[in-house]
Amino acid sequence: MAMREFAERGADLELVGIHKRFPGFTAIEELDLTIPAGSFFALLGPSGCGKTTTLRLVAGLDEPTNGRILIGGTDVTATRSHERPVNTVFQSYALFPHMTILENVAFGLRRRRIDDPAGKAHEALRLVELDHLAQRRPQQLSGGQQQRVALARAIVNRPALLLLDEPLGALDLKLRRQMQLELKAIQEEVGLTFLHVTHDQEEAMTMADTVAVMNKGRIEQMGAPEELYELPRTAFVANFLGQSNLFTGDVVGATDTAIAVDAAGSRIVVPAARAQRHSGQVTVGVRPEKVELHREQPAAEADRNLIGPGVVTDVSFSGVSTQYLVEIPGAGRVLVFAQNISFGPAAAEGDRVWVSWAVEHGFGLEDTPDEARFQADASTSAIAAQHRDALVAELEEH
Amino acid sequence: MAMREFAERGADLELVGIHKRFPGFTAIEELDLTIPAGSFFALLGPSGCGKTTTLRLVAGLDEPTNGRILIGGTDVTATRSHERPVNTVFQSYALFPHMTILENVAFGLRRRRIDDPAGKAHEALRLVELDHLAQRRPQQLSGGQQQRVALARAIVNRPALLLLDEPLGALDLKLRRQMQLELKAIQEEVGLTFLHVTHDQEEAMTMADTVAVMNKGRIEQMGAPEELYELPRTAFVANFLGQSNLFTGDVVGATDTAIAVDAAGSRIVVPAARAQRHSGQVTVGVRPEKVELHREQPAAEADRNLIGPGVVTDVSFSGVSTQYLVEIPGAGRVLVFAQNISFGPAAAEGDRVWVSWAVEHGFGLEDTPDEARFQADASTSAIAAQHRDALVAELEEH
Amino acid sequence: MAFAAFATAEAQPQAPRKRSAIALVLLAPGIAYLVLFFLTPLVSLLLTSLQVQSEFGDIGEFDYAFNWQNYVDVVTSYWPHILRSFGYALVATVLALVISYPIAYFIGVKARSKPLLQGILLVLVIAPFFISFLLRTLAWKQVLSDESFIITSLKALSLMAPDAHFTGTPFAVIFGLTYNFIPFMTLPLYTTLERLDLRYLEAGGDLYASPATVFRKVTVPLSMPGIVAGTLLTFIPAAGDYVNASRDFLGGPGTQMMGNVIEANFLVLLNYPAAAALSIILMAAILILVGIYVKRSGTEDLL
Amino acid sequence: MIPIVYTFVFSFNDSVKSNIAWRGFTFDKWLNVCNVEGGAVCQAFGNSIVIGLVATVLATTLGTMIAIALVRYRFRARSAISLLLFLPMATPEVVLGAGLAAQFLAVGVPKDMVTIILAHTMFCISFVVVTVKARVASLDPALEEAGRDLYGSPSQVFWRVTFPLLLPGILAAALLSFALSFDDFIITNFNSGSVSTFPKYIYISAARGIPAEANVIASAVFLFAMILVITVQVSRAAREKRLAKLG
Amino acid sequence: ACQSGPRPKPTPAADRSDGDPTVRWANWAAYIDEDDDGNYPTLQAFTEATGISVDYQVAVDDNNTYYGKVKDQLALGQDIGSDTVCLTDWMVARWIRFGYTQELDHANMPNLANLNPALRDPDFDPGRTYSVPWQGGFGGICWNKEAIPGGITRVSDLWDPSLKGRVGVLSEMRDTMGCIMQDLGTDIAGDWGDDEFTAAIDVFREQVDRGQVRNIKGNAYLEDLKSGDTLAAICWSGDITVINAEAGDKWEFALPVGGGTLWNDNFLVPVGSPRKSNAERLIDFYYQPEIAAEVAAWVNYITPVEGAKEAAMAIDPELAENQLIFPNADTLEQAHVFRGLTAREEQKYQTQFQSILLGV
Ligand SMILES: Nc1ncnc2c1ncn2[C@@H]1O[C@H](COP(=O)(O)OP(=O)(O)OP(=O)(O)O)[C@@H](O)[C@H]1O
Ligand SMILES: Nc1ncnc2c1ncn2[C@@H]1O[C@H](COP(=O)(O)OP(=O)(O)OP(=O)(O)O)[C@@H](O)[C@H]1O
Ligand SMILES: NCCCCNCCCN
Ligand SMILES: [Mg+2]
Ligand SMILES: [Mg+2]
Repeated sequence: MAMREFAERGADLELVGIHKRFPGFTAIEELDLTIPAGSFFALLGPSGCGKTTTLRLVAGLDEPTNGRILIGGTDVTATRSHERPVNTVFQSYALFPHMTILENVAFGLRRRRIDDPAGKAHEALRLVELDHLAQRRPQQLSGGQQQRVALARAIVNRPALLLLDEPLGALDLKLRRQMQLELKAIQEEVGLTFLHVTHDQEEAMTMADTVAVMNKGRIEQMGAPEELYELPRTAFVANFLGQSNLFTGDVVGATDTAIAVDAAGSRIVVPAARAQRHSGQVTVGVRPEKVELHREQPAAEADRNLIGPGVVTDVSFSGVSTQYLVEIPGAGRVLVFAQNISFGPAAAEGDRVWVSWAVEHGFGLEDTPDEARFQADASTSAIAAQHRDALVAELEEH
Repeated sequence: MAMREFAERGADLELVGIHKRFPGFTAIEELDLTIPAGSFFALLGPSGCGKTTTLRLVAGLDEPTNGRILIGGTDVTATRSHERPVNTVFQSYALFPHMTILENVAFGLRRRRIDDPAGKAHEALRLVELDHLAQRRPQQLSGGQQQRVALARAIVNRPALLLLDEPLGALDLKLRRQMQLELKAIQEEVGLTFLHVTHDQEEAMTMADTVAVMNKGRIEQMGAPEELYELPRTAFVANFLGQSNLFTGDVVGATDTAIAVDAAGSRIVVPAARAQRHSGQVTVGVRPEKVELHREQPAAEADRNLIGPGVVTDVSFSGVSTQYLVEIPGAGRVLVFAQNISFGPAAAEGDRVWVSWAVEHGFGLEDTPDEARFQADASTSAIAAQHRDALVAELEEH
Repeated sequence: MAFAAFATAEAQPQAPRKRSAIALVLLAPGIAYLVLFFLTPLVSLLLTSLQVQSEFGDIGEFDYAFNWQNYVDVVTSYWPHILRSFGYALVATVLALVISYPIAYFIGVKARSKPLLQGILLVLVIAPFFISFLLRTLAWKQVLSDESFIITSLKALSLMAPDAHFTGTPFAVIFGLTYNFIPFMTLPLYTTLERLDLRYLEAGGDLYASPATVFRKVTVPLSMPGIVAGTLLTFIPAAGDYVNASRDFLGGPGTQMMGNVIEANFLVLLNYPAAAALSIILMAAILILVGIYVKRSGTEDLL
Repeated sequence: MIPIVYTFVFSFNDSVKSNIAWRGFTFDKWLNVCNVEGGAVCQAFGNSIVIGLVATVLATTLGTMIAIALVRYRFRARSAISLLLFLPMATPEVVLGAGLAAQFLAVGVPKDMVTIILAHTMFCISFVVVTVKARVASLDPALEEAGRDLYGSPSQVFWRVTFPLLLPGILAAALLSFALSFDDFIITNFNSGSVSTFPKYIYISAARGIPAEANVIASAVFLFAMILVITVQVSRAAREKRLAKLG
Repeated sequence: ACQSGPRPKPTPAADRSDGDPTVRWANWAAYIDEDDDGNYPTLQAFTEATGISVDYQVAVDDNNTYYGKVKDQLALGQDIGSDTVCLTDWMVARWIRFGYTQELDHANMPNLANLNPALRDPDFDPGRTYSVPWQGGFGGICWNKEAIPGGITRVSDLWDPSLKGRVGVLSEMRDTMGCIMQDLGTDIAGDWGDDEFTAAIDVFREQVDRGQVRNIKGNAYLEDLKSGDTLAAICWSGDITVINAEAGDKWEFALPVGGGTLWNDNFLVPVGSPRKSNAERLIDFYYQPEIAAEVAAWVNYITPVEGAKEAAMAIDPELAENQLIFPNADTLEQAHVFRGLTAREEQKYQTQFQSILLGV
């Protein structure tokens, strides 16, 4: 059967109406997703939002409560894990502790009786720069090295669809960037389909063709990285993917091209095309790197929003850029990033400043304002914990 | 004794000629360090470089092979751990699994028979926003919550010196930033001395008054964050603290104010004050955010270094900024960061470009060029693993 | 619970500590105890095994000597028992393993999500510990005696030859050994299987291994420490057991094991040197077998 | 299971001497356990309990000390000591029993409760070490360090941190010791002299038919243990449930 | 196990009987009168008569295994947990040789006058200084009447293929070998040697090897008869009456055609016992003819007490005719005493015999 061969090219993945309920907890609400063959797809989301669950369904390690899974057009919903042309790089690596690194990597090849498993395994190990450790056991490697072995063990099978569950989480920044480049190269070279789960937004954005942001078992928004970043549709996405300055107010004027919002006295104009809703109370925002800081009140310009004055409450140097926190009465806190092209901070704590940005950089959210709070801590992980407890209790009653 | 009291202010910490040898492995070569009372000191370095070891020596959990440790001017080298006015937030939290959160936090207070331990513990828990979980056990908390408990358990003792070993490693970005602000607030409010170990450069730079970069058991460079970032003295620091473009070549001209280096045909000028060495073969560098990208050859300017043309080999969008990788024949790869103020990339893959930066932004390293390779993987952790094997073998012979 | 006893210490790399007087204080009493009550007897057993019969002594009187001939004698007279002991113990161990593995797997893996069921099953496994094993063995003897309901119905159904019987046969002894040592096999298996990380099994499936291959290539190797601990805890006492094979319990004259021979020489024939020599042989043989086994299964650090 | 059920059922047999054939149902045996043969069963049972308890305390104490030392300190004789600890487990009971018996005889120690206790302690130590060692090894040294860092003196750290954390392991070891001691026959048989223990009582009476009273005692022990374990199990489940609700 | 050379004899314990009205008696199974409730009527009578309570221990299954259990304590002169034990002549001889018994005070045992004169001066204990007979008996054959309605008459009938795997023999060498040797025509009381013994051993081994013999046990052979595991066996005369009473009238005993064995079991007081005089009073009690008869009526063994037969007449005339209890000369003619063995012979023959028990 086809399984005996390496995949020549990636396969489409299609999830249709997927729903996954664990006893007492619904992990995936209603998921429809198509990932075209050969693309690099990133699934991004906070802890506990259902990313791993999604991958497990695709890999066949769990069964969906409802819905169908198609790989390369074939319905595999009922196909067992070891018969799917899918490999996974597990979040926990799951390297076999009783085998050497080489045996680990060759495991899948041997199961499919592919020629020269050892040779191919060595090659995969060279790719992740670990061939010199082929004879060690997993316990003898550092976390980062283990992660690379897990990668090699999956890649070596050239699966039509590769699932990566936080494959780089344990690597330090340096190595992480390097592995990102290599992963990308492998994917492009072989044309495989990658489904990559991560909580590192920068990783998702730099690597993927398409990014989906998941929250509480649903996909909130999906698209090309720049698109998502430039035009977040919900407060959740606006704040999960990078940081945003958000302002809420009523629409006080709308033309064909723009809407104007009154945010506690400051008038903020957003291009109509970049705003999801054009009337009523809306939330609008702008990215901190798009905001400019002024020590003196600048002249008002038609194509710039200007608010202030406010007071700088915090300045912090982060290397590449300096971050300013400006407290503006009415508008709240505004975050400003300024790339450190010249020396020394542009403003100091306590300075009186104005902030401005080009109208074209603003965006308007779809959320109604009462949804528009991004709760950092009462996040899905806390909710998940509660649900798990409820579940345990439920189980024990039976 | 003084231990019965809360520290009223931080204490100086002085390490004099510290040397720590484990059987078969020297973890700390020769360490001299003074941390003034009330300051926030960050120790930064790659895995296995000796950060935790340093903290353990200060806490009295290990003894230095040589050297003296002074806290608040008193030599504590021979003082036992529980008698030092020091508390530690352990890298692994080390919460007592058999006690509730509250009992954990009150443990140190009770040992010193301080009044109203429970009340004070509750207060500390409120500080880290976990008072509602006071009756749980550590196993019932998430990693991030555990870390905050560890923090509370140390802070509640108001030690003259607080040692923090990667106290925020398990937190997600959002919570991490929040805890950083709180830590900083606590430190400033009480005026304690903080010795903070981290491998997150951004964290070190945003929080600390002084940052020390450690490598292989030595401190490579130490200073205020901006200073370190602007003027790294070694290739290690230049690349560990942010990223750098480095060029090696002979000094071909030197005036009082500047030196000129010939890097494979490109002439690069660096201010003499910013160069550690002024003759022979030297390595000079510039930060990627200081570099500007030109689609057309700009006119040469006296106060700008200009190299090129080269080809853009990679463009990646990371949200706040876009990163370009430019391959310039002779000079090698140059990394350029451009803050995303306007839409769309300034250059595309394959474009022919020039890069330039202001002379005043360049820096010259102290390293001789053969030291100037930063080896990402043959890092201290691999070396440490080897040494540990050797050590085990040695022990077993006895 | 007691089953933790069979847990194999996870090899956790720990910072080596310096030598200390505390270590001595901690070790001294226990080690002295073992030297006094284990090592010394062993040495005197060794000396006894070399004694000769007193020239004009009465029955049971011996003199110290260096008579290694005793070893030759006992091996010549009792080699069938030596083989039988190890044979029975081996078969019983294999049977116990075959029976226990599925039980332990079920309790440790399948019942993992149902703690109450898991607890109850475990209790059932250790239940035999609480009824004296002699009583249990006697109960079997009664239940399977020739006139018992089970045997007579087997005979009536022609599942057993009319003149066949159960007690007194090697089958009965092996049956008894297997039954009595099943908890010793199940518990260590359970403790390893309980900690078996299911993600390895998933990874196996993900890498194209069928469930049977996953079992062979992943589950079994990963539960090796439990298998080794269980087989040792079963094999060693089984090889030295004399209760099951005893003629008063499940055995007969054709099923006597080394333990019975040692007992007979010690208590009936009063031939202490022979008994001692046999003991030493039994122990040495077990040590050698265990050594080879543990080496081959690569679990030396268990010891 | 069959033997257990059999034992239980026959504890109600209205037998006179040997308890082989079913002769009718009676509660008498349960009511008058200690009344046969001058209470020999009960006395044997009592001896077994006392021996089990004392041997358990001794073996658990000595074994725990060794386990801590083995995991926490490095010393020269380590491997020799490990061997010395493994040997008793690898030695068949006959050999242990016979060897020790010979030794007591040579030294002229009279065999009584004390010799049984000494013998039981000996073979229990190794099991305790194995059990507790696993626990000590999985104990994070950082916890003790945290204790010291938080102003705990060495003894405070031991009693407030180390000991409570080792406790489950120690209890498991104690339980195992008790079970091993209580059910031991072979070693006891060689070293007990005329002292009777429960297994020995059964072995001896096996020759002439075991009185139903033995079944009564065994069944009672069994029931007691089951009730204990199930209570612990259920109350733990209940506690977890409570905690879960709290969360 | 390590003493070398002839050992010093242990010193007898001091007698504490006065302050301690108890006595512990170790005996064989089915060897005393016992009622349906498990009480021992004659012992109750003894306690009533003397105020001494008795701890009656059914602790002897076989002479050798019992000796094996207590020998170490005896050698040290320690209390073995019994104040008097009933063992067979040859074993009693060994105890006396080793000094493991206490000298009896005949003054405390006036009823000893009733001792059968034939038993007064055995060669191992002239004048009965150390031992006093309890019961005598025959070793012979027995069978399950339901399974073998035709019965059996000789030892070789046990080897009949129809009984394969259902035959029990005794672990007492003298009874088992004695019966087999006589079946082969050897006079066991006479001057036989290795050849005769070996010939019998060969027969015995063959039967064990081919699975004819199911089991070889001490007094526990009764359990096998009762459970049905054995249908025929070499047994002790009185036991059969006892199990018939206990488990239905199913079995029958006979002296085999070739001849059975004859033996005596004797009271003795172990060196370590601190209650010698209580033991003596117990012995004395059983030398009252009425008491002896009452025991005999139960156990069906040969009583050594003169006058018991007369007393038995009073209870049940049929009893007095029972050849197993009051054998006449003809009956005695069919049974013989196993000749005495030297220590070397004992060791040699026991080893051969044991090797069969162990299935070599
Ligand atoms: N077997 C299960 N039974 C009940 N709930 C479960 C089970 N497995 C997962 N969940 C819940 O489903 C939700 C989704 O879990 P999942 O592992 O997919 O999260 P994730 O997005 O991968 O998070 P992370 O980034 O932390 O890995 C979580 O809230 C989790 O608690
Ligand atoms: N007890 C020891 N014996 C031998 N070597 C040791 C011991 N403890 C630490 N080391 C070695 O000393 C070096 C410094 O270790 P340390 O724990 O201080 O590193 P670190 O800088 O804290 O690293 P990380 O960031 O990974 O926590 C490492 O190479 C380590 O392997
Ligand atoms: N049930 C009483 C049997 C007594 C047997 N005595 C031993 C005789 C040895 N020849
Ligand atoms: Mg996940
Ligand atoms: Mg560290």
